[in-house]
Amino acid sequence: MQFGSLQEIVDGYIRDGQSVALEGFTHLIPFAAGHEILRQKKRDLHLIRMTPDLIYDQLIGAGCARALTFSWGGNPGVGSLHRLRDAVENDWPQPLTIHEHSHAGMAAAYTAGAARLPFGILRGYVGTHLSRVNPQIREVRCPYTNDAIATVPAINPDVTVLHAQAADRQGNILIRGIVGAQKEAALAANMLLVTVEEIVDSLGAPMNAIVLPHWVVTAIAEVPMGAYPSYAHGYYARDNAFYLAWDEMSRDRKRFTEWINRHVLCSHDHAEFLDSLAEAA
Amino acid sequence: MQFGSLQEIVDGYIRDGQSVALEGFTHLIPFAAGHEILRQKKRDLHLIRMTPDLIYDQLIGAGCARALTFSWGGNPGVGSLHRLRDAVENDWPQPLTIHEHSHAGMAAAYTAGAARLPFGILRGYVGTHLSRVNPQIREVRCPYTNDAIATVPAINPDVTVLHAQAADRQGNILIRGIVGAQKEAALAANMLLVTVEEIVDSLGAPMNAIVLPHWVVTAIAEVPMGAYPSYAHGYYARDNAFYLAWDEMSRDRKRFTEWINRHVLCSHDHAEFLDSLAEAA
Amino acid sequence: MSVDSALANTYTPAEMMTIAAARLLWPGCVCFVGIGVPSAAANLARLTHAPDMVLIYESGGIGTHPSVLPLSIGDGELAETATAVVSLPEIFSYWLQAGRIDVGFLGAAQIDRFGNLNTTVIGGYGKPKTRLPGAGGAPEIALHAKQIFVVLKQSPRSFVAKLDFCTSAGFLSGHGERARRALPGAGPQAVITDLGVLKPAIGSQELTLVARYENVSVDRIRAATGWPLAVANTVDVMAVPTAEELRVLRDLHKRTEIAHARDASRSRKTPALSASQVNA
Amino acid sequence: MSVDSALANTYTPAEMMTIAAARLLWPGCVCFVGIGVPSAAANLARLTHAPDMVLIYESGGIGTHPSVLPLSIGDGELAETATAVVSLPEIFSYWLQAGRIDVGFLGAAQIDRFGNLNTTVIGGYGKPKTRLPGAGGAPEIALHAKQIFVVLKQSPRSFVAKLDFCTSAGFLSGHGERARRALPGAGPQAVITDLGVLKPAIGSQELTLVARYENVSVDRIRAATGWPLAVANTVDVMAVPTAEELRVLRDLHKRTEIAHARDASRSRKTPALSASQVNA
Repeated sequence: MQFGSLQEIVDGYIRDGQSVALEGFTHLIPFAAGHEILRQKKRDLHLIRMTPDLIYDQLIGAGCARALTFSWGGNPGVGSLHRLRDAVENDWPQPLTIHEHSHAGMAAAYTAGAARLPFGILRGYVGTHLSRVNPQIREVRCPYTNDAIATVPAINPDVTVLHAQAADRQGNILIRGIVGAQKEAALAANMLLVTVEEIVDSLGAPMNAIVLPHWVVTAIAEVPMGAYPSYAHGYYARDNAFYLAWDEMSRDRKRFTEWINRHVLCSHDHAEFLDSLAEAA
Repeated sequence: MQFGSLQEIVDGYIRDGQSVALEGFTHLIPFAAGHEILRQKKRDLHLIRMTPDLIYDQLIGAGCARALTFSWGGNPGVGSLHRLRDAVENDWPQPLTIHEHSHAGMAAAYTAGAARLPFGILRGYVGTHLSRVNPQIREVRCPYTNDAIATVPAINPDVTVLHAQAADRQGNILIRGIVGAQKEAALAANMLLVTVEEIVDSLGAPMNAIVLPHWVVTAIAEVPMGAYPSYAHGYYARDNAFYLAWDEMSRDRKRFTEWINRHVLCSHDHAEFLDSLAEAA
Repeated sequence: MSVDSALANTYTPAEMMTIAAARLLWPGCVCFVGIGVPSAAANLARLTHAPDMVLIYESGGIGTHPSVLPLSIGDGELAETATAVVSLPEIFSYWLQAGRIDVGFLGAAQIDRFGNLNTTVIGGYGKPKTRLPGAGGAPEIALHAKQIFVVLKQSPRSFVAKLDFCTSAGFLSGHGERARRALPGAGPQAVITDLGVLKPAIGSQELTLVARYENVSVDRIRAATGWPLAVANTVDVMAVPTAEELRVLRDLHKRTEIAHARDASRSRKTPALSASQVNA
Repeated sequence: MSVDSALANTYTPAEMMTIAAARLLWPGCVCFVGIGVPSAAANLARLTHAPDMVLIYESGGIGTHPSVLPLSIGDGELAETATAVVSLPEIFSYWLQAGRIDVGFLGAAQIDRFGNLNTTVIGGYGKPKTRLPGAGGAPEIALHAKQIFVVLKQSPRSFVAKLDFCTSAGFLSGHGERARRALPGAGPQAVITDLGVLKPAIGSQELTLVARYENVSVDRIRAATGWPLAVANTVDVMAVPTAEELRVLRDLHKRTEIAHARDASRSRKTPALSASQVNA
């Protein structure tokens, strides 16, 4: 486990062509880390996430991704992701291969990944067309009842990136609030990068809290507001207006590209990104 | 969900012949509930638990059980369970059918039970004789890698009995500390009975605490010290001396039977049981 | 005319749809809720006739009591007011798949006459005309919830003879196929639109118009349906919203707007502040 | 003779066994610990040369720092001093099966020459002479931990030519069978007894005596083994316990006795008290 700047840890551990999961279920979405990946112009990534939202829309629109494994690709509470749509519908800026699941299927795949089983099982996908378009959705027979049970292959990302509330000085990570499949995605990965709101002397975690011990963490960067415009429970609220504005902003390729240039690429880091938004407001 | 006395809820929900899991992994073992089952002379129970300890030794020695599903049957930190041994080795007081697993296998079986899957999968049992003596341990082939993966049938007890720290007045249950497979055993069961140290106005549970909501609970009884001689984190410590003394006490059939008569059967409830132990001390 | 009845006469089709959905919920029912109309309907029911309903959001909140509607499925309000907050894998395995959900709410871009739903693509999958967000929790909600209520606006574009893609199973091809294939839940037992309510016919499971809203004709509903709509022998006219229903629903929406506006202004001010000072 | 060397000359075989096991652990290693000698050895290592070791107990404590030894695998001390306390299903799936354990400690009633272990029965399974507690976590610890250290007293009754029952796989029939069958971990890399240390031979994986303790002859060790014991060309004599090792180990045991006696007296007094007043 090492501490570093976000720039250092993205540069040090994320390579072109890798499978990368920036997990987060509405809460604690690692926006700052996604922007740093975008700034460092990583290419040919296989992005993985149950709910690719705005940060994946940005990475896809900026040409960082060759593939996407997901189960719901929208702007939560708002509507479509226009850059994701443009990639799938029109191959812009480049073709995007999609591997599509349901939430239950992806949860089973991450769980299998964390447990290092080669597959997960669920009663799922019955009567749907998803298994027609995703050949990875298969089935086994129950050795006791002979029931057909759906299977999904384990997901084991090369790198998982999380945002969390806090790390202590040893590098133990505390996550609280809505946790989605973050723990499973973290433990399924070969490398785990974490941005945190703050590094503290003691996590003060309740006994059965969700803590990732330092020895499963690859690297940590302190990035205050690192989930903005998503939120960090106990630190700041979700900027719902940003999500609404994105719907408008992202419809047009030119406006999208200008926004990325102005706010992400021309910012040196997340603090400058936040400043540039404040100036524009 | 109903509140009742321990006597009422054991009488109301536990029937001869049922499969019953009194779960607890060293911590929060439902001793009081086990004693009430013993007092009510339930018979032909199929007892289920990863770590049958003293309370199962007592139930088996008193003739309540026809079968036992388990993965480690000892007196933790001390040695053997002499009543369990006597039942297996000598059919005393009656034959006991055993269904034997490893902890990992039983954890997978409870997890499948809680998820209402017909079986659980694990990389386990490889190279051991357990699958020779437990025909329920089988295997499936991974549909992706063709690896052989062990399977266990789901465990779904008729009744699971837990002891927990607290319930609120709605019947929501808080468990904290070492939790073993209690949550899985609770959610795998058809009925869930819970004894608690106290009923409180508010659980004051941290956000990601282990809380079983009232609508999955069948019945609750307030039984202070209900885990004694096991412990309840935040309430009282484990009485290790009792566990040591049990090793001696339980070796002899006559001494065992006298102890059960004097302390359990002649006590009207758990408070009287505790008093009778205090008098004997 | 009293103030209350004046209020009741001004309701919108969207309000009527929400209220019609809320009326189908009952005290104590365990409801798996999505964002939008389902969330509004479930909370309206909880704040009126079914105060002890259990709301479960797929983001992990079990027994949530939000005072405002979440804008996203993972709003902090849902965690703060929940009996328990669990992981997403747990929600889908120990709670949904385990058969603990009485009612699952689903929306869709397309529905067919047997209640099968499409939220994946319009056009072909490989090169779609419109790529929609996709499945999310819907396939397994449709499979495991004891029953499903579908909420969507009725039009020939959404009520189609043939789905472009089947994301979630309703009654499949009807005539008992769902039961024959042993899907655990009973499937869509009501489709609540902005015009009326459809229910599956006994035997065929074909969606059949059983109720219309005030001032909406059966012909108008037929015209908004992309197949020859089955109509029950008697079509009820659903009671208009009560003053209390409208008041509670509008209060809920108003509280929601105020809260989200406040959060947004607070959130955008915070970059300059120390993070731990805010909202801790 | 100094006080320290006098101390070192008074050690018991059990102390030597614990210390020999502790010496095999290294800074930072992640160790899956059971009750008894393994727990004492792991904590001794943590309190001496390997302060940043990670101790995991199957009851759910990850990164525990107990100040006294647990009497049971689920003592409260393990939860109170852990980095995280997780469920037992999680310990076995996300942590052990996932290959995150460097060293798993196991004891046994019987061991054979290839390090296979029996903790299930002496005699036949159906009608055993002695029913032992059973498998517990051992089969999967033996399978998944990157390596296994076995700790048990050496006698012809425990070191047997043929196990009555195989509870946990060592090298199976040796000669590469474990590798051919692709068991994930490397199996038993050391067997630490009260007489010396055995390690698997390259090629055959037969357990081979590589070290003996001071004042214990190779012949005595042969006599304590129920098969013709393989002996390395050179058998080291393990260094006697250092004064620090003995001091730390004895302090640990003394603290443990005091704590458990205190807990017991407190626990037996509590029935008369209100539960929530105690230890809250």
